[in-house]
Amino acid sequence: MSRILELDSVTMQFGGVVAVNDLSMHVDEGEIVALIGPNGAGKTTAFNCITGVYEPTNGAILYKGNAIIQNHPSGKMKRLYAGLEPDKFSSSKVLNPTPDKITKLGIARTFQNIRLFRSMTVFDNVLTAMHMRMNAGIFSDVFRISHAEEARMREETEVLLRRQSLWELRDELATSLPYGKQRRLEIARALATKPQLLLLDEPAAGMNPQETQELASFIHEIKDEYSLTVLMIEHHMDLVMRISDRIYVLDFGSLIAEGTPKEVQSDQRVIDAYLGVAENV
Amino acid sequence: MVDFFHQNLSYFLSGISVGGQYALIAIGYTMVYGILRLINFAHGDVFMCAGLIMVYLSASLPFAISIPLVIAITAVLGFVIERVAYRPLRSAPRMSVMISAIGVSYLLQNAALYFTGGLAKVYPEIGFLSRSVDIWGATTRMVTIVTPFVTVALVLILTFLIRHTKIGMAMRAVSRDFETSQLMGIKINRVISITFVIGSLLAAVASLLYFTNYASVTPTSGSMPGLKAFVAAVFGGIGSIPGAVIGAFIIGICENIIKGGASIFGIPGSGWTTFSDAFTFAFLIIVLIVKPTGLFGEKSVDKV
Amino acid sequence: MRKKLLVLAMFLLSCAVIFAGGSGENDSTVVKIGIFEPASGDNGAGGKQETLGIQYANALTPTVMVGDTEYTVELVIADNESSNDRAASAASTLINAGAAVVLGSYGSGVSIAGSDTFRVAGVPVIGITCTNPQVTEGNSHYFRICYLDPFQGTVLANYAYNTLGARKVYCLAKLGDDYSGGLVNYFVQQFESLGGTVVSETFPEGNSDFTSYIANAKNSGCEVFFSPVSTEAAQLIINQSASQGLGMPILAGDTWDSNVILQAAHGKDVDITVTTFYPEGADPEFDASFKEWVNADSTRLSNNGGDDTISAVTAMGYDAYYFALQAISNAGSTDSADIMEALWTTEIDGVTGHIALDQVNGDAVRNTVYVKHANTETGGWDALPAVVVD
Amino acid sequence: MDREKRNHFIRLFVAIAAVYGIVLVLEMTLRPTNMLFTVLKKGAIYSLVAVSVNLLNGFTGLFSLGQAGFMLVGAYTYAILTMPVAVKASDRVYRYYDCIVGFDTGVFVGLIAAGLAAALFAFLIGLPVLRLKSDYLAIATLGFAEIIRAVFQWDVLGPLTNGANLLREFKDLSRITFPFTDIPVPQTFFVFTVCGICILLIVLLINSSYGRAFKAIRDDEVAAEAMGINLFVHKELSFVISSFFAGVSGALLAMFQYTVQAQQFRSMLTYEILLIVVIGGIGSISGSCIASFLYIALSEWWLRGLDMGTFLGIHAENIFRSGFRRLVFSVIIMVIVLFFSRGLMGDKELSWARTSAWLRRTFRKREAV
Repeated sequence: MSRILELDSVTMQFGGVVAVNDLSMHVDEGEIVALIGPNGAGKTTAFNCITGVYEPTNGAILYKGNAIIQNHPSGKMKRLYAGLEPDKFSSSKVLNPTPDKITKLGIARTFQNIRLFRSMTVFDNVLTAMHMRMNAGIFSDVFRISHAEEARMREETEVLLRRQSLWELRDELATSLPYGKQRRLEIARALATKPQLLLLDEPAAGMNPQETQELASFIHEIKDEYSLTVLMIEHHMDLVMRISDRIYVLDFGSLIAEGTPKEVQSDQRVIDAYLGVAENV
Repeated sequence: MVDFFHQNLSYFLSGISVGGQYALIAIGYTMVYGILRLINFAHGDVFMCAGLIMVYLSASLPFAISIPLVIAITAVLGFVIERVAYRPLRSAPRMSVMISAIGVSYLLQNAALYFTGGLAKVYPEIGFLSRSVDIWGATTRMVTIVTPFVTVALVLILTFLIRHTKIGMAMRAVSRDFETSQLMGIKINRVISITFVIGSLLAAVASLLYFTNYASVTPTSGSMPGLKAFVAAVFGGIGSIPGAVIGAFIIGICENIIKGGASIFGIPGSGWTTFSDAFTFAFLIIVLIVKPTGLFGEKSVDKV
Repeated sequence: MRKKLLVLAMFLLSCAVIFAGGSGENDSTVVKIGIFEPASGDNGAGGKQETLGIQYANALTPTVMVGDTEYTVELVIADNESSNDRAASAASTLINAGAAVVLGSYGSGVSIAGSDTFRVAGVPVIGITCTNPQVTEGNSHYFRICYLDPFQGTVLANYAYNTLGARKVYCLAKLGDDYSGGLVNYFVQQFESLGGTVVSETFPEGNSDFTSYIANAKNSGCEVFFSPVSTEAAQLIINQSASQGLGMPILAGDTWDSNVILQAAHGKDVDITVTTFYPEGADPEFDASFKEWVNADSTRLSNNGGDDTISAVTAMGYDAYYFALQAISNAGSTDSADIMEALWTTEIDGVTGHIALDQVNGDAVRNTVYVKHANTETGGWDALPAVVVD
Repeated sequence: MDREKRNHFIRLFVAIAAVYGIVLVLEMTLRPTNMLFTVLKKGAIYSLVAVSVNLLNGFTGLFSLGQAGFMLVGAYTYAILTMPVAVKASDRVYRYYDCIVGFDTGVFVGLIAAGLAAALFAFLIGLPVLRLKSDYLAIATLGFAEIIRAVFQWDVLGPLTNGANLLREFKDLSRITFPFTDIPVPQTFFVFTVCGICILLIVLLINSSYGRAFKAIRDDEVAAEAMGINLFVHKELSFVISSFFAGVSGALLAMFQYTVQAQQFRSMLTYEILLIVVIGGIGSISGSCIASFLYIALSEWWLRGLDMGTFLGIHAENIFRSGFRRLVFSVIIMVIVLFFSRGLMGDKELSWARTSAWLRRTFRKREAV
């Protein structure tokens, strides 16, 4: 098993607030890894750092062993969080790709607060995600020289939608779907970019127990079918415990525990910091 | 240095004076934007209307009555515009509201065009303000001297209002977070109306000063000062009152220095003055690109 | 529902307008004369005064004999808004209304901009006070009854150099305005050839702060301030130069011969000299009866700027109307092409002098420029000796 | 499904052919000075620029206010390129045409060059500006349009742009002939053809994969980016393409007016076009077209009487005087903006099915009454 994703001392600071503090973690190929923690622990911020939405204050992110995001410990804000080993970042280059470049590498994501393309149908939502891998320039596209490419994309979209049992709803407006279907569509849309690593941000939020049940098997299915690695943020503890291979626990931006579901469940710090808090809420 | 300043005093004087007038208009833009996130394109035309109203009123009334009346009518005009053209679109997309603002601007200009018959109206001379004075060798009008003081005084009063009164607090809350302050029981509509009234009041004062200086009012008189004031507001960081004021003074002075470019710096050629308006925008674009939030604007982080 | 109402309203409106426009057009004894003048914008004041002259002439002589038939003259007015981009559509309005011949416009820029629309339609135009050579140059449908800028510019430059004794002049034109730009250009040519120097600047559209330009003129040591701009800007310049103590004579061209200028200068410390087409008092009979006509109606009075001063452009408008009538009766037809043909040889004796056209561009042959000085105490014009160039 | 699609295309084709046929017939039969042609020509030109604005504002969600600037670039490029060498070289007094461009081109080269020049300007302006968000983008583009205008009026560029003065005697609409002949091209038909082709290209673009990417950016920038759509590249593409067509329409406007001057391309022109887009419905191509014809017809033709003393047969010189037309017109616009804020068409397109359904509904209601 090889490392597909690695975070090395990633720190993200907004003004005076440290959202993610010196986070180091890794995901191996073929795993399902969960990132848990109470609200505001910095999980989504970590996702945003990985996908290039935010530029981390410090640290590096490696994909398949290559640095994709890396901040050299120089500059005002960055020096503060250079950590104990500033030599670790030997390269003087600052890598900061835009989110689309990260997606092109093979990392796709969904969003906590569903972000579908509002004005488009279910079909077009997925079709649009195929645009990235389209093999045609704008001229051949506009003049319909590349209609074979367009046909291929439509075909693949159809396959994907049938597989997600959304085909019957293809002409509906995406935002008119029920909540669970919207989540599903978002996953289908992410899959359309042909990712190797899928980041799911609270996929089960707002679902009832039965839907959650279905989601668990669904994640397993797509993982096998598309040979994916999955990193997810989730609050539903039974879902997390059931499907994930390993778990990272964040609290106040810092990593407090990691390990298999069993190990984490029995970790006293997690129970104190996370489960304890969660119960009080 | 002193010599240089002395020689070109008249440019600085008119720069400061026009800057003060822009500042008063700019406050109206910046406050409305701060609260509604709306570029109120009609604000410059409200300013122009104030000028026209003064022309018509002063024909039959003494200044002691007509000046307060002009200020009051302009405030009402601002209130009515918000009520009629912006409030119904509160939940509409932002572009619609902006278009509505453009529409109001168009309407005010055309109404002015119709009622004035398309001719420039001569602004009345307000005795004291119109008098010529000599300062250190430069002849100018009293209003030039008075403007910066009036501006600073009004800004101080306004800042006090916003800091220390209940309605000022409400304004700050609304500009910080529209929805939450609504939930907290602030009467949004009242706050917005008051913002428009204050903006129009200041525009009316600005029009008194501006038109006393330039003496004629046309239907399009408001568009250039309006645009410049708006640029000043953006430059200073839209939503920030001190920012708008400082931005306005900088733009006013720079503009006049450019107009005097040939004489001040001894650079020949008539091309300079062509750019006195374009310069304002070039300046703005540079600011936007280097520091998109302006001098004093607050940075906002998109929530993902 | 709303949308349906909207569509219905649009439909009704369009039908109504189309039918209303279609009716009452073909009265066989009516000849239409188009008035292509600004009624708003920079040159609105001047355009209105010029239109008044035409309307006055029309009130005096509402008919014309074509062959043996008496035709009624109907005036069609379109406002070109002093704006070059509105000129074309105002011109098409006139053409669409069936104007056989068009008079106008005040301001050279709009005349040039509208010219091609008239050319394509084959309608002759008589320029009244558009002085830029470009208006008539190289075309056969645009005529003109006033003198040209090279002539006026030369006279002004001579006046500044010889009479005022200036050696350095400050010139201010409006950016992109053919009239002021052109006149300044000819002025500069002549003034420099006389041995003087100039400082030349332009101000952009919508500018109302002239204080810096005035300061420039003072600082550069100029002795005369030459700014043949529109009356709109002129008011501002007069006002601001009075309050800033300009301290030098202001010189301008024919646009400034307007009561707007007199009103602005009244009681102020300014020294204004202008050149013009017609001095009030040159034809007392015309003056008296025109004043009576203007005073009879409040709209006319306000269109004339609020008093009964006679602007040169009014007299020119008056002459232009008779010139057009003469051409129509010479042509013996109300057809545009015939009138265009006849215009080349038309001559009249108008209140502004004898008008005949040269055979090159169809410009009037004029050799007299009248000079006026603003009397800031009485608020009237003082006539200075006219300049006659042979 | 396929048959339905084919029928749809056939109907569309027939409708468009009919429009062109009618234009051609009208042009053969009516007097060429008829106001109708002014409206049709100007309406078509405004349609093109409105559609190009719609591509940017309506489909890509970029709030740009720079269209007037790009029209100016197009108009000037066209005028300078197509002005005959003889005119450029002619020795005219008062700085008319001492043009440094020593050649002239045909109409089509001129039109395409106009578009390309505008696109080039857009490309350069887009580099810094497109990183800005919503209102700031609007202001910056507005500013750039003003700067372009000032540059074109600059004295120093006089030999190229004729300073701030009018440009004329280039190949305007009255001077176009069929290639290799002296037969003049019917003017309105020519404008319709050029605008039609351009709008067709935009429609093709909008319905392509790139068009979907544009819409995705409009709907949700973050999600679009997460789906691998490079925001900057696509925004720049949309901006450049939109400006290309703005440039072409600027050139057409110059041809239509016979003369062109930088002064005309003020921000008011951009506002006017934006109003048309909103009246037609943001995101609706057919809406933009319909709205621009209505807009031009109202302002240039139907309401003219309000300025000239007589309207709908009512004669009242004191009310219907100069300026009243524009007053009434702006009131109409306010009413539309306030009460029909989604515009005539919303974001829907005009289609056979929708029209016939609408007609059926209307008639049924009438029968019921």
